[in-house]
This record gives sequence, C-alpha cells and structure tokens, in this order.
Amino acid sequence: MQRIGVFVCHCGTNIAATVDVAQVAETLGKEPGVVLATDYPYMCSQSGQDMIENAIREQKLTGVVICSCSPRMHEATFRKTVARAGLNPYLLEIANVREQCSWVHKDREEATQKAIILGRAAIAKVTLNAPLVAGESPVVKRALVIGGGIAGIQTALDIADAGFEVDIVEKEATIGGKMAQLDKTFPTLDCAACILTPKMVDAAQHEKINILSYSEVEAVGGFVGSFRVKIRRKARYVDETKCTGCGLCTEKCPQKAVPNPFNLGLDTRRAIAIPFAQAVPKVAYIDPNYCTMLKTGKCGVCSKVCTVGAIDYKQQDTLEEREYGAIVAATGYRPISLEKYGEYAYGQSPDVVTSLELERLMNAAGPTGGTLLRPSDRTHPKTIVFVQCVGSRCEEDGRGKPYCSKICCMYTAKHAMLIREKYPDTEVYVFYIDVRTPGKNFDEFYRRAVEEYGVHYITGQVGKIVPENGKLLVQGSDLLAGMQPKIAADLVVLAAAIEPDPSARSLATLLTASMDTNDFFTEAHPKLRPVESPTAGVFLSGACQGPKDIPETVAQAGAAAAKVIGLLSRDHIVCNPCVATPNEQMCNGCSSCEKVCPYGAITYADKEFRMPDRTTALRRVAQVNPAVCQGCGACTVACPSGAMDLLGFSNKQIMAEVDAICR
Amino acid sequence: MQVNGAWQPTIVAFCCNWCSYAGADLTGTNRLAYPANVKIIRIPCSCRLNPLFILRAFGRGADGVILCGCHPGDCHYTTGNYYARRRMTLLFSMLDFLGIERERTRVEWVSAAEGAKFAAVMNDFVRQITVLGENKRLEDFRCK
Amino acid sequence: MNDTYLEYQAEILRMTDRDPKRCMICGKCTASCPAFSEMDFHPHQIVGMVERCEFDVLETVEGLWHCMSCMACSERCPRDVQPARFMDAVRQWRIRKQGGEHLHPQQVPEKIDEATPQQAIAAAFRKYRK
Amino acid sequence: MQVKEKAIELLSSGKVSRVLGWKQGEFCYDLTPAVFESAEEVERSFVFSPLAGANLAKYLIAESRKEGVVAAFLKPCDSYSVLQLCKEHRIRRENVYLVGVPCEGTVDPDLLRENAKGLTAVREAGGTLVCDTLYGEKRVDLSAVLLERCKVCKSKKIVVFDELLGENGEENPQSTRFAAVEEIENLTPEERYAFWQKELSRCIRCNACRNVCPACSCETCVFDNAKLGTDNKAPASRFEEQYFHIIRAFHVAGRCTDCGECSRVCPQKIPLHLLNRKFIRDMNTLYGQYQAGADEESLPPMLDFRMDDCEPSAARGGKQA
Repeated sequence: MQRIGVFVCHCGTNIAATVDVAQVAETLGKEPGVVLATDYPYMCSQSGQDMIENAIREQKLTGVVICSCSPRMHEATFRKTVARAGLNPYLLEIANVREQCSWVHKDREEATQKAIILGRAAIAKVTLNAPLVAGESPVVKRALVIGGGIAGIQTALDIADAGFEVDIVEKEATIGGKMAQLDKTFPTLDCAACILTPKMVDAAQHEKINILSYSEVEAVGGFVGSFRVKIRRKARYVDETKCTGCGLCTEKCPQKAVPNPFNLGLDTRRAIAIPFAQAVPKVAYIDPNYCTMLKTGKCGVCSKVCTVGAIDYKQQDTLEEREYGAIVAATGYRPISLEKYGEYAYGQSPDVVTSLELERLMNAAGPTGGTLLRPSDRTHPKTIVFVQCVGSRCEEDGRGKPYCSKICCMYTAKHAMLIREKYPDTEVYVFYIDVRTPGKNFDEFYRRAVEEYGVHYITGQVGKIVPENGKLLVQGSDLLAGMQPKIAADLVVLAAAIEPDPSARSLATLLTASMDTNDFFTEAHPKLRPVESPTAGVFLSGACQGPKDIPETVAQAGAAAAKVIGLLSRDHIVCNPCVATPNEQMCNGCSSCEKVCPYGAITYADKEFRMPDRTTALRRVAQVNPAVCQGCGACTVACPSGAMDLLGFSNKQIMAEVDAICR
Repeated sequence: MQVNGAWQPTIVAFCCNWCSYAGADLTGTNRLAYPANVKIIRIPCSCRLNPLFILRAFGRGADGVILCGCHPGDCHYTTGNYYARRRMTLLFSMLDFLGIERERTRVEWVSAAEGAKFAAVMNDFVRQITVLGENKRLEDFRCK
Repeated sequence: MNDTYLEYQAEILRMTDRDPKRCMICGKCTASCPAFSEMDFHPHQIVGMVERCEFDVLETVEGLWHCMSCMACSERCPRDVQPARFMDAVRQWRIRKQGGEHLHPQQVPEKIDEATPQQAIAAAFRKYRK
Repeated sequence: MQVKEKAIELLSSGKVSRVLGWKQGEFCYDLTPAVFESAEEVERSFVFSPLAGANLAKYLIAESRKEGVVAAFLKPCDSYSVLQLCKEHRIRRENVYLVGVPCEGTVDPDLLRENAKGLTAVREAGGTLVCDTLYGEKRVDLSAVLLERCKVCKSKKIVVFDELLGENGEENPQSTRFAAVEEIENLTPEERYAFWQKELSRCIRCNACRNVCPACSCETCVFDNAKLGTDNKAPASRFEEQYFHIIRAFHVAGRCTDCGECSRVCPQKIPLHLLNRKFIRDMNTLYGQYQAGADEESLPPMLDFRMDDCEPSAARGGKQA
C-alpha cells in the first residue's frame, strides 16, 4: 500500500503569488495513495526539510512528491533530506511548479490547475518508483589536461603539486599558447614571457607532469573516474628523446620561405624549426608541407648537420591509449577571421593589423626585434588608429560574435600606452563604443593612458578605411563632438573579437560535453559550478569557457585543478543509479541495443533459462555494465520487445506521467 | 481538455534533461510566458522517447506532442538525438501516411541557453494545435 | 507621451521591420555616411529619435534628404538595425504627412519618356502611395 | 519432386534429424508448415508446390535450439528472413541445414478458388495449375493467381543456403513493389485517413500478422506485456488498431524483409505489408538503399545515423492538404 506525502513549496512568493498553493495541496491530498499533502513557505529551508523528514517518519511515507522549483535546482538537496529520514532517496519526485509554471504563466487559475496536473504526474510516477542504490566505480589517479596554454599549464601544475599525475596534450609543437606570443601584460606591464616561461619550465621539470606536445586527442571512451583516451602523437620527424634543441638544423635548412606561425606569418622561418627560443619541449620539428626531403626525397641537410642523429624522415603518427580519472578542457581561444570586414581593409593593406599581430610587432623576440615598424615599408608609424569591437557585440549572422570579447579594452589601452611611452612623437587614436574596465586597477590603467600618455579616445566607430598613397584614410565618427573625423594613419590596429579555438567543437563531441551557441563550453551551473562541465569528470579551464584575461584564466585554472584534485583524491565515485537494465526473460539477444549504446556498456551472455515446459534452454541475453551506462535510454527504444528499460525513467513511469497529464 | 466549457488543447512536451529541460527552466528564470496547456515530461535524452509514449499520449487525449532535445551534435550522450531524429522522422512520416495530421507532432532542438526559443516554440505550437482543433483521429474514445 | 507620436513610431517600425532598441550607439553608421557633412542630424541620431519618439524634431530634420540610400550604414551596422531603412521610413512619413499622394496612377503615362528609367517611375509610385 | 526426394535423402542419410517443410492442411489449397522426423513421414505427407506460401524462417528459431540438425527448405523470400534472424542471433546457424529452392511465385488460394470453383485437388505442370474441381478439370495459369507479393517480387536470389536445388535467381531492382505505397501517398490526408480507417477498422486483433511475422519473434511481445501496461487485445476502439499496427510496423522497421506474410495470413485482407513497405521506402529514400536480411554485417538504418540526416520536420508521409 502506497503512502505518499505531497509537499507544496511557496518559494516565498515565487510560486505562491501565481499558484494557489493551498488549493494544490488540498486537491493533491485527495489523490489515491496520498496520505499527507501540505504547503510551506520554503521547503528547502532547514525547517522545511525537517518537516519533510518528520512526516516521512511519523506517517511512514513510501514516496515523497515535492512541488517546488526545478529538480535541476534542488533534487539533490531533497534526496538527501529523504535519505536522512531513512527512505530511499530515489523514492522522491519533484513537480516543477516554479520555472515551468508560476514563472511562465500569469493567470492564477490556469497556473493552479497546471500545478495540480504536474503534481498528479509526479504522484503517478513516484507510485512506480523503485528504491535505487547507486553503485561505485574506481578512480584512476591521473588527470588529462587538453591544451597547454597558461590555463592548461596552471591547472596541470596545481594538480601535480597535489601529488597526482597529469598529462598535458598540446596540438602545437610547444606549450605556452597565446600568452607566449604576448609582449607585455596589463595592468602591471610585466613581460608575458618573463612570467610564463618559468611556469613552462616548471611544468616540463615536474616529475608528475608529462607533456605530450604536437599531439591531439583522437577518441574518448569510458566515464568519470576511468576515461580511456586515445592520443595521436603527430610525426614531428625528429626524435624527441634525442634532440638537444641546439638549433643547428634550423639554421642550415635551405627551405627559408616558411611563414612563421609564431609571428603570425609576419616573417619567415625554415622548414625545420623550434617554435621559439623558450619552447617547451625545446625540440625541433619538420613542417611536412614545406620540407623538400619529405616532399621530393631529395635534401637531407638537417639530418647531415644533426650531431645526435635525431632526424627521422620515416617517423609516423603513433596512437597512445591512456586512462584518466578526470579530463580538463583548456583549449583556449583565437582571434576571429577578419576577411568579412572589407571596410577595414584588413588583407588589403599590410599596415592594417590585428592586436595580436601588434603584440608580435612590439615584442623583442618578434619579427622587428621589438622596434615598432609598419609591415609594408618598415618605417616608424607616426599616426596610429586603434579600432575597438571589431566583430565583438555584432549580431549580424556569420560576420561577428554577439558577445563582448572582454579583453580588448584593456589590451588596447596597454598598446596605446606602450607606444606613447616608447615613441612620444606618435599620435594614437582609439575609436571605441564603450570602454569596459571592471577589474582591479583596470580603470586607473585606462585613465592613465588618457591622462598621462595623451591617447586620444574617440567615442564612435570607424566606418571605413581606405589605403591611399601609403597612408590609411580612416573615416570614423565622433559622436560626442558630432563630427566625422578623417585621419590619415600610418598603422591601423583592429581589436578582433576572440572565439573558441576551432578544435573545441570536435573535442566537445568526443567528451560529450555541451557547448553554447558560440562554441564556448557550457558550465554545469553558471554561478555555482563555473569550472565543471555538465558531463561528470570533465572540467573547464580558461578561455574555452568564455573570454577571459590572464588573471581570471589562472584563477579558473586553479579552481578547475581543485575540483580535479577533489575527484582524484577519492578512491571510488558513486555512479548514477538511473541506468538501463534488461529483463532477461524478455530479451531476444538481437543486439539492437548494443549497436546504439554510445558507451559500449552492453554485452551479451549465454544463459540457461527454465522454459515453461520445464526444460532448460540456453539463450543469448543482454547484460548492462551499470558503471559504464550513463542512462541515456537509446537502447530502450531500440529494443523491440521492451526488455530493456531505464531505471528511474521506466516505460511504465513515463506512461503513468503521460496518463496523468492527458486524463 | 474542457476548460469552462471551451476546448483547450492538451500539449505534452517531452524534454531532454540536459538541454531542453534546462532551456525550459531558463524560460521560467527569464519570465517568458507560454500557454499553460504545455505540460513537460522530463526524459534523460531525446533518444529515450519511445513512439509508444507518443501514441499513448494521443490515445489518452493529447492534442499535440512535441519532443525537445539538444541540438544535433550537442547531445549530452553524444549520439542520442541522432537516433531520436531518425526515429521521429520515420514515425511522423508514418502518421502522415495514415492521414493523421502531420502538424500534431513536432521535434525542436532547444539548447539550455535558448529560453526564448523554448517560449517561442511553445507559443507557436499551441497556436498551431489550437487552429488544428481537437485530436479526433488518434484518440481512444474510451479514455474521454 | 503623445499618442499621435506613438502611432507615428508604430508606423515607422512597421515600415522598417527593425527594432531601434537594438542600436548600441556605436556610431558606425554615421562614420560610414558619405553625406555626413551635408546633414544636420546623422543616421544614428535619426534612429535614436524614432526610438525616443522625437517626432517634433524629426518633422524639421533636413539631413534626411541628403541621404543617398547608398546603404553603407545598413551594410556595416553590427546590430542589424539598418539605419538606411529608418532614413527612408522617416522620409516617407514626412511625405505622407504633407497630405496627398504625389504620384497618382493616372499621372504615370505622361511621365513616361525615353529618358526616364521605368524603375524610377515604379519606385516613385510605390514611395508615394500608402 | 526434387524437394521431397532431397528431404528423404537428408533424413535417411542421417545428415539431419528433422526436416522442416510443408504438408497438406485442412484443404487441398492450404499447405501448412510441418516438421518431419523420418523418411516415411516425408514419403507419406510432404508436399511442395506453388501453394507452399508459408515462410518457414520463424520456425527455425525454436527448431534450431533443439537437439540435432534440422533441415529447412527456403524460397528466396524465406532466405532473407532466415539471414536476418541469423543476424539477430535468433537462429543457431550451426544447427540448421538450409536447402535453397528456386521459386516462380506462390499462389493466392482465394484467387485460385475464384478461378476454379469447387476445387478438390491441384497439381502443377510447368507453369500451369491443373485443378480437379467438382465441375471437371480446369487449367489455370500460375501467373494469373499469384499473391500480390509475388507479382511484384523483389528478388529471386537465395541469400543463404548450404545446398541449392536448381539455379539461383537474381535480385529484381525493377520490382514495382512501392507503387501501391506511392498511390496512397498521392491521396489527400483526408483520403488517406479514410482509406486506412476502412482497412484498419476491420482488424479483429487476431494477432495472425504478428504470429506469422519472422521479425515479430520477441520472447514476449510488448502487446502481451501486462507488466508494462501496454497489453490489450480488444479491438474496442479505432485507436487500438492504429496503435497496434503503427507500433508493430515501427518495431520491425529495418528488420522487415518485406516477405509479405502479414498480408497473406490476414483473415480480414488488410494490406498490412503497405505499412512495412512505407517504412522501407522512407528509409531507402532518406538514409540510402537497405534490404533487411540481404547480409549479416550492414547496420540497419534505425540503429545508425548520419550527422546530416534530414530533420523530422521534413518527414512527409504523403501529399499535404
């Protein structure tokens, strides 16, 4: 005999203002099996939870229905409440009468009726709920960090310092990421390389950290606690264990016309190269698109000059499979392509550059050795125009990004300031829509650029840029002055919007981690779980979750590391008990379920069954590994006989809900 | 469903837990209105939706059934919505083949961030079903 | 706010099919405008005036007539507000307010000559009819 | 009588312990599946003729689980069903000996009886059925009394066998088996609804279609499952009929070989095979050609997907209003 308790929450006035909670409790109290129905201002409060606990004990309840906010909010809370009173936590159902009722309907009568129906559906379901016991699965005490920028490096260092092994997978030939390409950092103006490269060295030398550079994640299997990851180690044609990083080969290679990716193509390098002086690992690699030996079989200069015999033209990609307990995505960002912004003449004139290119032009290790020269004629630019929000806050389809890229205001202030300091004879104009400087010492920094360094900030956008006689004619608007300034500039710097690295999309699919419409990874909760992905065991670090500056990235990297450490320090984790379960009596052994299972959780076994005529027969039946099953339910529909069912969301439970709603 | 003597459509919305149910929650958080005719049933993934449930709903008097899941490619379980897409495509085609109004069934991909889309979809679907009128062709009159 | 002005606003929004509230006043339209120096008020201001219902000002704006409909502002607007549509809509509103349709169907035959492009007549016909 | 002789040979040589074939049923035009355990039994009652329409595949599920090897005679249609069941691990291949029999089409007994009133005996002679009737002998052309499925035969190829009697045939890509589906698709939704109401309302839920269907071989059918709450046998409402037939067609989609047994056995002559063919046609057009039972490896469309599959909104089961 069912003894169900119904608890209707007012949520202050959030629910009670639109839904007649007393009427809901009264009506639901008359449902068959319900022995108690009551309402209370805050069910999730200590006293509300105490009330539920007491009711379970006193009324000997066999099931609990709570009409409250979304189960995504408080299901876990109330499960614990129910468990404290000695009831199985899965004998609880929540009717979502806040997000899906009181907050979306205005008419009190309608909302009350709907709340009653939702409550009935929950009662119908809870009547069929079975006590579920969550299983346990072991945790592999090693973490994988995907991406070796500042986010990945920091996460790896923090995890490794706690004593756990970490692998960093980086698709480029060196770790360091975008930060390695920067010149100075705001608002303190320390040199990026000076603060980053020691961390890169720390990572390389840490006994718990293993750097897999020039590698990519190819496949991810398993689940939280024991992911199985296939990593492709791309052929670098140089034996990493032998190369000493002497650099002789990179000087002797006859193929000189290779655009240098580290300097964003602003200069060239050889076909065999070490990405930059402080690269980690400091090992050369050959770009097979340019290497004469790999393309034609004739050359071999690098092999001849290498004193340790590290060059191996026959090297192939290799695949490694490793197990991890946790995975951190730290895939970072890149500036968007500006080819659709014809009005800014990017691509038409070499003197229109992106801010990241300017970083290289100002960097002592850059193509100009740190002297600011325009790319076209290598002269000192005297008039420089910065354009903000190029592609940011842009709602046009396919052209820009609807969000604010967050870092541009500050780095532009930094660039303007550095230029004015180094070359006081230069006039610097910044066209902006808003200057956004929330952050410690950020607004002071921007004001210094204006007040101390005399940078001309102009409220308004640039309409078009026309290259003419070696100059760039910039036509903008000055909204405060009501003017349309026309500036003949020598150099124009575009603050291109940033977007997630394109590799993130396919990675998200491999990780089954969700993404938003802009391809940023989605966090499990935007406020309360900002460094976790909704997929258990997958964590987020840095700009792959949203635009971030360096201090924020480092903070988030540390937070992600803390979450990973928390996971890895456990020996076992509790599994989701809502998994598929086959009814062996009904199973045909047809393998349909196995074919749709994304986790490989289903296997088959030949089992003996007693038949109705008292004989025994050997039958092939499906078996589900509950530690591997994630409970999607694909198998339950693929199964023609209905032998496969999903605990917690069984066919019968869902149909009971359907019946309760439609009756 | 009869409300004050007037017919009101009954709409069952099956929402996957990870994207669309969260999207529906966001609709609430943003206070975007949609008609109370829509009742949501939470399922772990769009691939959990058995055609049995859809027909059962129609049999018991639903006038419209909609399935909402993660956008293709964004499934929490990687591939679930791809299977759901094929199953629903074939099922809907069959219902149409039997002369049952095609407009009574729908699949929409709603992400956890698309609260506004969820409201818009539900408003549109309810409007469409209201125009279409009561489900007569696939009801089980014993359940009325 | 004046009810008549709200009606005007509704009419202009209907004609433009765009929402002036989406404008974030970046000024890119005005920066792009080749007729800037001829205008008393500039594209972003016209959009703003429609949004704020300043039809008393819009009634006297002369800059409208300098807009050549080159569409650069609409093309470059990052918010898809399409200021050129507002320019055009406000112009139509002004013409309609003067009363009388400037071109009647009966007048069309006499306007046809070798030099006038047919498109111009079709455009004028459309423009001056409600 | 090659078939009967083969059956005798297989049993008397001890190669197999049982033979699955056909014997005469209640009437002369009604051949029914039977298991023969000795050569004498075969000699006495084994019959094979164009009237042997019954597909033997489904019987092999139970027969292949018994002791000893069972031999079965397979017409091309039946061979697809057998291979599909092997693919689903339902038939134990090692326990069956399959003898392929070419087929020139099977007879629709009702059509035959219309053509030869007062039928008392039939025998085949080179494409002609020689019928003894109460009114004397009557000769009927086989092609005039074929079952619908044989008129639009999709394949005369036997896809799985251990031994073949005669020549193997070819697939028939020119088959017009989807013409009837297209015809219905070209009706208006109202006409389609009226058509199916007329057909399905005759359903008496005798479950003959389900019980004969090789794909409907679940240990327990969902419509018999009291635990699930989906069991119901009373044709009390038109919903019930649609519910049953839609779900049945859905459950066999991608597994149905289009053997046509469902329509052959329907006592109410409901063209049930059209529902299955509709799914087959949709899957062929939307997801690429697929023939269930043609091989043991390919993934059926319902258990597969492509990233760029069409959206359900594109699903059209026919002309729109």
